[in-house]
Amino acid sequence: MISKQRMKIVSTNQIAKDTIEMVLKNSYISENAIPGQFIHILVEGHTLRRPISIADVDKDNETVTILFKKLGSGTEKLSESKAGDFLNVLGPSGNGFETSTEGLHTVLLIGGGIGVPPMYYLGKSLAKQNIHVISVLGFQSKDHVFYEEKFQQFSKTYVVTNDGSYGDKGFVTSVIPNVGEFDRYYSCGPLPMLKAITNELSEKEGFISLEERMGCGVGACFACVVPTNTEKGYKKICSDGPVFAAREVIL
Amino acid sequence: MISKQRMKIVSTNQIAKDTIEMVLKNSYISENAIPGQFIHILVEGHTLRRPISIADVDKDNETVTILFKKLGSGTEKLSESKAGDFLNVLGPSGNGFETSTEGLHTVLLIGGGIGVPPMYYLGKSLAKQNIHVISVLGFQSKDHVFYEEKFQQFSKTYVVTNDGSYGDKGFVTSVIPNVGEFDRYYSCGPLPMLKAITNELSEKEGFISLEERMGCGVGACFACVVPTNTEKGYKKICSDGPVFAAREVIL
Amino acid sequence: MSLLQVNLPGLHLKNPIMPASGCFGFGREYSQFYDLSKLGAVIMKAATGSERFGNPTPRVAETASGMLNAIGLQNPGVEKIIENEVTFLSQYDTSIIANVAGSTIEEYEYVARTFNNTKAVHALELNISCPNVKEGGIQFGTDPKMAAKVTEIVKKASNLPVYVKLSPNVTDIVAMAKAVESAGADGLSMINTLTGMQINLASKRPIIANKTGGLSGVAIKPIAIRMIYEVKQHVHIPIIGMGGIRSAEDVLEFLLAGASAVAVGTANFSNPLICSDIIDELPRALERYGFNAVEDAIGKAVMNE
Amino acid sequence: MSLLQVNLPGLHLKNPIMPASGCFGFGREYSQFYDLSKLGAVIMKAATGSERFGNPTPRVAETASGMLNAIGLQNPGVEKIIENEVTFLSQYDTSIIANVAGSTIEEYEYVARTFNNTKAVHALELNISCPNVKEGGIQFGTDPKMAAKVTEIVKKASNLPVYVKLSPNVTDIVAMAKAVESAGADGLSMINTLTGMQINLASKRPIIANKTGGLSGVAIKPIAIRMIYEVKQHVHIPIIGMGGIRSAEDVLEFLLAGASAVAVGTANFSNPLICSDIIDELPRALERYGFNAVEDAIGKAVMNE
Ligand SMILES: Cc1cc2nc3c(=O)[nH]c(=O)nc-3n(C[C@H](O)[C@H](O)[C@H](O)COP(=O)(O)OP(=O)(O)OC[C@H]3O[C@@H](n4cnc5c(N)ncnc54)[C@H](O)[C@@H]3O)c2cc1C
Ligand SMILES: Cc1cc2nc3c(=O)[nH]c(=O)nc-3n(C[C@H](O)[C@H](O)[C@H](O)COP(=O)(O)OP(=O)(O)OC[C@H]3O[C@@H](n4cnc5c(N)ncnc54)[C@H](O)[C@@H]3O)c2cc1C
Ligand SMILES: Cc1cc2nc3c(=O)[nH]c(=O)nc-3n(C[C@H](O)[C@H](O)[C@H](O)COP(=O)(O)O)c2cc1C
Ligand SMILES: Cc1cc2nc3c(=O)[nH]c(=O)nc-3n(C[C@H](O)[C@H](O)[C@H](O)COP(=O)(O)O)c2cc1C
Ligand code: FES
Ligand code: FES
Repeated sequence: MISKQRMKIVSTNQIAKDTIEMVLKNSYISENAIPGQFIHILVEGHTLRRPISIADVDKDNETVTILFKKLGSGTEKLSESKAGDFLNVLGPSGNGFETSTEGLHTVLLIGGGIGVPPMYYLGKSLAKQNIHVISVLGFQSKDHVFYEEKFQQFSKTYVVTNDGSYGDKGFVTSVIPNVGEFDRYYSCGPLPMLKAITNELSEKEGFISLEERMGCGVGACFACVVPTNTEKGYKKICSDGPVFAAREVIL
Repeated sequence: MISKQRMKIVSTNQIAKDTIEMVLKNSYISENAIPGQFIHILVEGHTLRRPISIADVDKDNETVTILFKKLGSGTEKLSESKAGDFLNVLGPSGNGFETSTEGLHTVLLIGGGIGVPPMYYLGKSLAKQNIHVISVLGFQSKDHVFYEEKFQQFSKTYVVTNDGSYGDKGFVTSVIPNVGEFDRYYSCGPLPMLKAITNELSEKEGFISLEERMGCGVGACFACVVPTNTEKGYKKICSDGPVFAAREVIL
Repeated sequence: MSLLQVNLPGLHLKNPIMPASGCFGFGREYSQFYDLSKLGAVIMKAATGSERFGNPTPRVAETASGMLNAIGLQNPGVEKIIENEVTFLSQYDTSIIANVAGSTIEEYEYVARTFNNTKAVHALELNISCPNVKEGGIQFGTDPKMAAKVTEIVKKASNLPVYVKLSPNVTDIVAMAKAVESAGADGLSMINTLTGMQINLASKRPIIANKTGGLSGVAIKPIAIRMIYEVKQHVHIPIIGMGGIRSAEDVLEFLLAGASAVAVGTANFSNPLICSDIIDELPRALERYGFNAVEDAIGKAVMNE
Repeated sequence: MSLLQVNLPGLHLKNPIMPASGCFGFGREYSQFYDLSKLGAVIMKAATGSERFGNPTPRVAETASGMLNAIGLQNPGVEKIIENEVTFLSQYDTSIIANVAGSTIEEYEYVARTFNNTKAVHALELNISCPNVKEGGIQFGTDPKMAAKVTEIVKKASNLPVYVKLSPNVTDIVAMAKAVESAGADGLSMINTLTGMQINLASKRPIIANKTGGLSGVAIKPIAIRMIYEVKQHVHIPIIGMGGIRSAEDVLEFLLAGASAVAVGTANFSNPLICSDIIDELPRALERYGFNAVEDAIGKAVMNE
């Protein structure tokens, strides 16, 4: 269940261009978080909380790792926090990835930019359950690449950059035809990427994680709806998502 | 001339109830400040700067000391700053105390509460010029008393508290008849105190420092006017003051 | 009488704190954080005659000390609200206020009547100030005559006390207040959001898909206080105040300005426990400023005139 | 043409940045901080027919992301302003805009005519939106007919281009803008402050002695942007935009919404160098968002409609 928590910053590091990795300590959230969920962070001086995916969990040390990009004033301010500071957080928030593994052999993870983080905790968890994992990670350029070796520890990992400054040049979709067979895909990244993927892989079972500007982050304000094929016609990204079956949402 | 400066916090200490003493390093302001002037401090998250009197200057070490009371959100936030942080400051601001000492033998300083700080730098400066200084300091209660010994170093010092928990019980005005002869008085404190003093000492030459809510703090916005007996009929506290001849202003 | 208690037409509130309409859904989500029985009342999200999907996204944007929203009255319709949401809320020991919206006078009437037929709702908040609702090009919320008309009709359609929620996007808030008072309103609720916009520099378009959105949050508090203070001098019906409240001291400011109770909107998003926290803090705040009870503070600044 | 240059009726601005009326006095104090020749223009503090002392203090209060002010048009009167202040400002290579205020139509007329007789002033900003100015109980700034009337008379009294400064405290800002456009205004200046109030909990009275004050600062920016965007779609005269600007990016947002130039008010109080800083930063901001020049950005968001 979602709860208001204080998380102590254990460490904070810039690991790629404008990209910060923060390790946060909190027993409740580390205990309860599942892959695909997010935490909703209050940044001083800001009215609305910032949703950031859970990129990794270490239950033994009771830590949660997040990775975020400095984009606007909120993430900029957040990046100025130091180890030892506390964050005011709601979490774990939202519904995570479908991780029932019955009949599952190989999965494909497709992460784009700041959509890569949630793929990490997911892939690591699936690999632990002996699922064969393939990862395709897309970044803007060499300077933006992060976590490649970490993904390699549990998966065959393809890296593409838009400008070709690292790995293959192009988009994640250009690599997918070459990765071989898989039973299910998971993806998180910018909307155009998700649109392309869900189109291309419309025959496959897939789960995607969506982004939208949020008000409450708990399902009360209807700021974050996405049209769906379901009876109600919509779902809320903050509470029904951010993860959806690729087939149920209308992008 | 007033200038926008960065001042480094050398130290910050709570020296009485809700009262912070901060030592700030900056060569321009320490070089140019005279007693009675103030600095105008920008506190993060606030639109208007906070005016705080200069309580002491150490030209050798290029430091300025301020003393302030935690009153509202701005001073509260300011009190959370730590040694090593920088303050965004305008200063030195306003016109200071008349310190021509010709024919002057004895002066009386009357400080009330958070009006005590500017009296300190003034008294110290006058004492250095071999003026005989008497100080009357009023505080709410024992917990609020500060700088007594510091004033004793250059002046005979009387302390009164409203509740009698330290020194004499009562208001500064109750002590003034007992301090003996003086040629001029200087005062800073709450308006009711200044009114009582200027009434009681209407025969004496006196200089008082006034407070008002400020917009610009540089004389441009007319937020801080005080009615005067002068031809124009008003003066601006931020630029013509905060110090005025007791006779010229209408309290 | 207890320190925090307030009595308003149809509402016997154990304290003057309620979540504002649209910022608390129908309470389900926030019931994870604290016991809703603690609240003076709950103002539900707007109800319309039938289901509405609302505006395209993005529906919210952040502004300095505030936010914009253009949800567009998304709701399952009055029947489903009664069936699912009022039933849910009825398990708590708190008053339920239904926010009534519509695009036509007939829709308002229908929603009001439908709520009237359920025993569980204690009062109606008549939302004439939703920026997206017009009839004949005129907004109900900005024309005193239209506001009076819809108030009258809703009053006739329902036995429940009606609190008319005023829009601040008007030249003369007092005229609006007087018009709905004459039309029979039992109380006022003010203020709704101010119409605003934010433009994304990269896309060169408004951030909110609907282009304009309603500005809420502490940024608008001075406007809310001014309007309540002005209105309090001219009307006799009680005011539920709102606009930027995020602390017990803010609540006191609204009471002093003339509000008899308050609603907390945007602050729920920063702190889901805000209403509960304020209820805990309010007795101390009253004491700090020398009040024996909430009732003592109401309109005090206006009386000091 | 240079990157930052903008041409408006009567004003050939080297850049679109000017300090807003009332927030910069007559420039003297800020000339300690930087060379005023750097500014596109200076909008002077309001001038009335004769000297005014203004309101009692306190005249300002801080609010979340903004402030309230009720200075009350304190100024030495139009003659002294011309004698002392216009003369002072004329030494700088910048345009001078005089803010014209008054309590009666005749006073407006007198002030406008008096400024017309000096060669040093380049344009008038007609301040019909000062909350303390009424005639016959009606504020010039909230009634389209009155606004048109005073605009017409000022236009007749002066050969200078007239920018009418609109109040945001109205139901229909477009109606106000159209009315003054029809009456001959050469441009608009918007927005002035929103009427607000803050109550001191200890004294239980409004903090501002005048009770209400004008809300300014970044808190009101979304309202300014919305109003400019709306007005831009309906009038053909240029708009000087203002309301909460404190960065070059804010300037871009105003340009996109439809402003041709901007004024910076409250931000001078936080940073006396703000106009200078923004002028330095503006070329980089334009480049970052793909504009070749200020003129390219004007009204872009409206055209994207
Ligand atoms: C479920 C979810 C998970 C996310 N996980 C991550 C992550 O792991 N790492 C990461 O770097 N980013 C992530 N994002 C995006 C992140 O929330 C935004 O980058 C961030 O909110 C921007 O804040 P800002 O203050 O820097 O930008 P501003 O532009 O100043 O923010 C203004 C407002 O818009 C909102 N906003 C702006 N961009 C986005 C966006 N893309 N999605 C949602 N709201 C936005 C902000 O939250 C804020 O309310 C996630 C978003 C969602 C919805
Ligand atoms: C020339 C001058 C010198 C001063 N010197 C000192 C000093 O040395 N030590 C000290 O503790 N205080 C001093 N003060 C008072 C100090 O400025 C206020 O206590 C402080 O601004 C309160 O800020 P806040 O955010 O805590 O209070 P808030 O009430 O949150 O402030 C809200 C607004 O009101 C203004 N304000 C509130 N009280 C006052 C006040 N008494 N005078 C002026 N503005 C006020 C604030 O600056 C701010 O703009 C001085 C004031 C002036 C005018
Ligand atoms: C996301 C959101 C949705 C809202 N929905 C409604 C609504 O459905 N009906 C209504 O009367 N007011 C609605 N409001 C207005 C609030 O109830 C309240 O009047 C306003 O936000 C000011 O209070 P605040 O500053 O505390 O949020 C909404 C406000 C927000 C922020
Ligand atoms: C202290 C102060 C004084 C002002 N005086 C005037 C004035 O004399 N004439 C006028 O037209 N506007 C006056 N204004 C309004 C500003 O010019 C401007 O329109 C408004 O403050 C919005 O801009 P901002 O948010 O950048 O301050 C004043 C504003 C402030 C804060
Ligand atoms: S953000 Fe409020 S419902 Fe999702
Ligand atoms: S504060 Fe602006 S003139 Fe004094």
